Amino acid sequence: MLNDWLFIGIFLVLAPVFPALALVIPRIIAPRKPNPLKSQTYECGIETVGDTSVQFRVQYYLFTLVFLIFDVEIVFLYPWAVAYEQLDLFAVVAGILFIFLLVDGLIFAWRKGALEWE
Amino acid sequence: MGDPITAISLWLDGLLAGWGLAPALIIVIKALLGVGALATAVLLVDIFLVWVERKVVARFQDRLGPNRLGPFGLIQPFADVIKLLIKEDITPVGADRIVYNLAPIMALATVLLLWAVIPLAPTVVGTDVNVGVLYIVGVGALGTLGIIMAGWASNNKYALIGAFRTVAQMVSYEVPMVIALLVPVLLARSMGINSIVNAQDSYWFILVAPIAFLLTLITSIAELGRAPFDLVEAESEIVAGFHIEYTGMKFGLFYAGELLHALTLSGIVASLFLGGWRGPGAESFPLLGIVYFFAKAFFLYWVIMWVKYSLPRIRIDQMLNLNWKFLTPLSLVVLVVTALLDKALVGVQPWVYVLVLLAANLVIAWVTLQILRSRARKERQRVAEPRPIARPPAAPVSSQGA
Amino acid sequence: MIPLSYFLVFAAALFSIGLYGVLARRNAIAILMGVELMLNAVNINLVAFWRYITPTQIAGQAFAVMVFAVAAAEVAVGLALVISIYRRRNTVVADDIDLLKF
Amino acid sequence: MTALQIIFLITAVITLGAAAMVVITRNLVHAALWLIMTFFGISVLYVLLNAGFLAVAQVVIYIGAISILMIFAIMLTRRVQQDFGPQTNAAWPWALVIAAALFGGLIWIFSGWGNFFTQAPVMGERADPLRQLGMALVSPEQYVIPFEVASVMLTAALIGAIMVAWERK
Repeated sequence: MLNDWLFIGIFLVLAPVFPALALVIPRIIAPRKPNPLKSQTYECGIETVGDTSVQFRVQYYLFTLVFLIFDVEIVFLYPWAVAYEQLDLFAVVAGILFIFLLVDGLIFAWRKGALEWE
Repeated sequence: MGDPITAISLWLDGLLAGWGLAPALIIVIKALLGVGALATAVLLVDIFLVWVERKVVARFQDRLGPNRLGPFGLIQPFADVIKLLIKEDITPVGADRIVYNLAPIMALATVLLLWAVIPLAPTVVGTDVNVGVLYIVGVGALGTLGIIMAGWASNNKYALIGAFRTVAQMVSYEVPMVIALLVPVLLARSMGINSIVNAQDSYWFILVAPIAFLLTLITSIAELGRAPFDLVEAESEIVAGFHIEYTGMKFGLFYAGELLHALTLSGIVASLFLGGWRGPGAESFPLLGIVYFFAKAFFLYWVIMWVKYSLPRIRIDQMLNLNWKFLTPLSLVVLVVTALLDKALVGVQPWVYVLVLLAANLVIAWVTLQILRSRARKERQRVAEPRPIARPPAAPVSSQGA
Repeated sequence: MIPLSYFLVFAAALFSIGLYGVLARRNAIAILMGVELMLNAVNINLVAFWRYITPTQIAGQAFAVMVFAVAAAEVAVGLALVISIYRRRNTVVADDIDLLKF
Repeated sequence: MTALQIIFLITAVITLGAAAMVVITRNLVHAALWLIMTFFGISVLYVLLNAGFLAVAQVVIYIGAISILMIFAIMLTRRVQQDFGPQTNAAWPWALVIAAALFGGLIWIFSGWGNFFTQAPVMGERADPLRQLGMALVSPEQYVIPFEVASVMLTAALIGAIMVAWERK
């Protein structure tokens, strides 16, 4: 069981090495002549005005919120699907009921208009 | 002599044991070598993908594409890489240096990590960890994180807006994707990718779950942020999105990550629905499995490019409507129908099972198309109504922008 | 092999750090982060007890799953409250949010 | 010291360090990134505990959803982002004392317990915690009620959060 994860663990350690190498090489061979004008924030050629952290719409939060709830519920269904062979009718219905409760939330968000982008 | 990979593995076992190393250490060394070989091979394929991308887009646009450097321009991507390596890399003023440099590394590393669970051939499996499908979703979530880090650390309005749009799109489309991925898990009774491929020995899952296949493909394209879902890097609005401030190799890493991500997701979809490495003779000659796998993966990759260069970009409200009001309900319906039919059809002949599930999918598809048709009719009427051409703004614009 | 004590000490330390965050931070979002740390410490304990004491019953994992659900619900509602308060009172400092006092 | 112990100790030190940074650092976005690192370390610990499903669920739910929601909330309350002043309240020394006392007390209680240094029993080759979990969550003798209640609770949280966060103009 842990041997399965050993490969992923080594991958986890090695995977960032390749892109990091690709960032280190330009450090050595690429020219470096920074000046204040060059490192200005790019905005279609005009000078940038005001603060970077603009005010975002609350809609971004709402969509992520609906996503969070759905994500959590669906992740719980994965063990149910894996054990599907051994489940009796009651267990299957319990899973379907779980999905219907999920649909409830979706219908509410839809009716309420929280899924509209204005 | 059908299986050189196992032969090499056994030979390494013998060699290392001959040096007097402990068995646990041998496993670690073999895993290290495997990871190194796999990652190098994948990155070479990635460089090759640059050439494929440029060549295919040229053909779609009736051009020739790169054709000067080497046969068919095959050396061109290496020239590209060298050019990126010797470009000056500029850090914008006010950037958060550590996070700014970490973001492109994460963008490519997370895509590489996905290859740990993709089976290339019966014997060339990185690891068949028993939660493979969720592992893919989780690593994808780490990729989302890289984008938000890039957008925030650049200290640029457009980058931040682009990152927000990207993340909103990626997390939204993750919902139907996770539900659609549940269907092959349900059919195979396992989350391990190789177990799912093994479960497709008598029929590919695209036969019993064609709608889930299409849903996975569409949501994969959205996860990639490719056209028609490329509003996250709409040049006319926010220039390039989250990687606007990245230059040289840092931009190159984002680019390479995006190309490789497309192939990786194609490979995953091929494994889950098209039988992965399965094909005539793949069991006895594992190397054939690699050929079949990449043939299927590149076919799907080509489909993704076909879509990319054929469809116009959609608006953000259309993108979100498509996801929450069409793909998510459809995927839930497909999941419930598949689950119920699977339980009802216990003990029948495989061909009955396939036919019933295929018929059920066709019925769902037909009903969906009818609903879509009536919606489209209404939409055409709505758009055709006369509207005022231009109005002066009635009230001062509210402060809620972006 | 790792004895159970490692996990318990780790979880206790994580819980204490989370508690410090909850008690000491001013920002309501940072306080929620502290709560997340505490919930994670609890989860580690649940899974460790499952693995070391009752590996044949699945209770520990099942309750860890429930804690995931609780954490998700807590974050969703908590952050919604923070955003709502921010829009009305322009602050997310917990000490300033004392509406219930009067 | 076995290899597993070394892996555990490295992970634990990194995770606790990241957790400490979460409560210390002044920049809230950095705090969120440290929090993500903590979650990741905990997911590695789940792997060491043979709970692979919880490890990936941790990454999907905590890193993929909860952290992103937090980062969005931080960016939505933008005036807070520029607040780089002291991020602790006046009573922080007391908080430190209470946290340290709690840690000491917990260790003291644990150390008196007979099973404190127990080793993990061997998991059989045929043991399949994932399938067992899937059956337990929907079986009437076990956890079907908590499972459905969790679903109801999440739906309620969704409805409540939308009502609170969203106001039509």
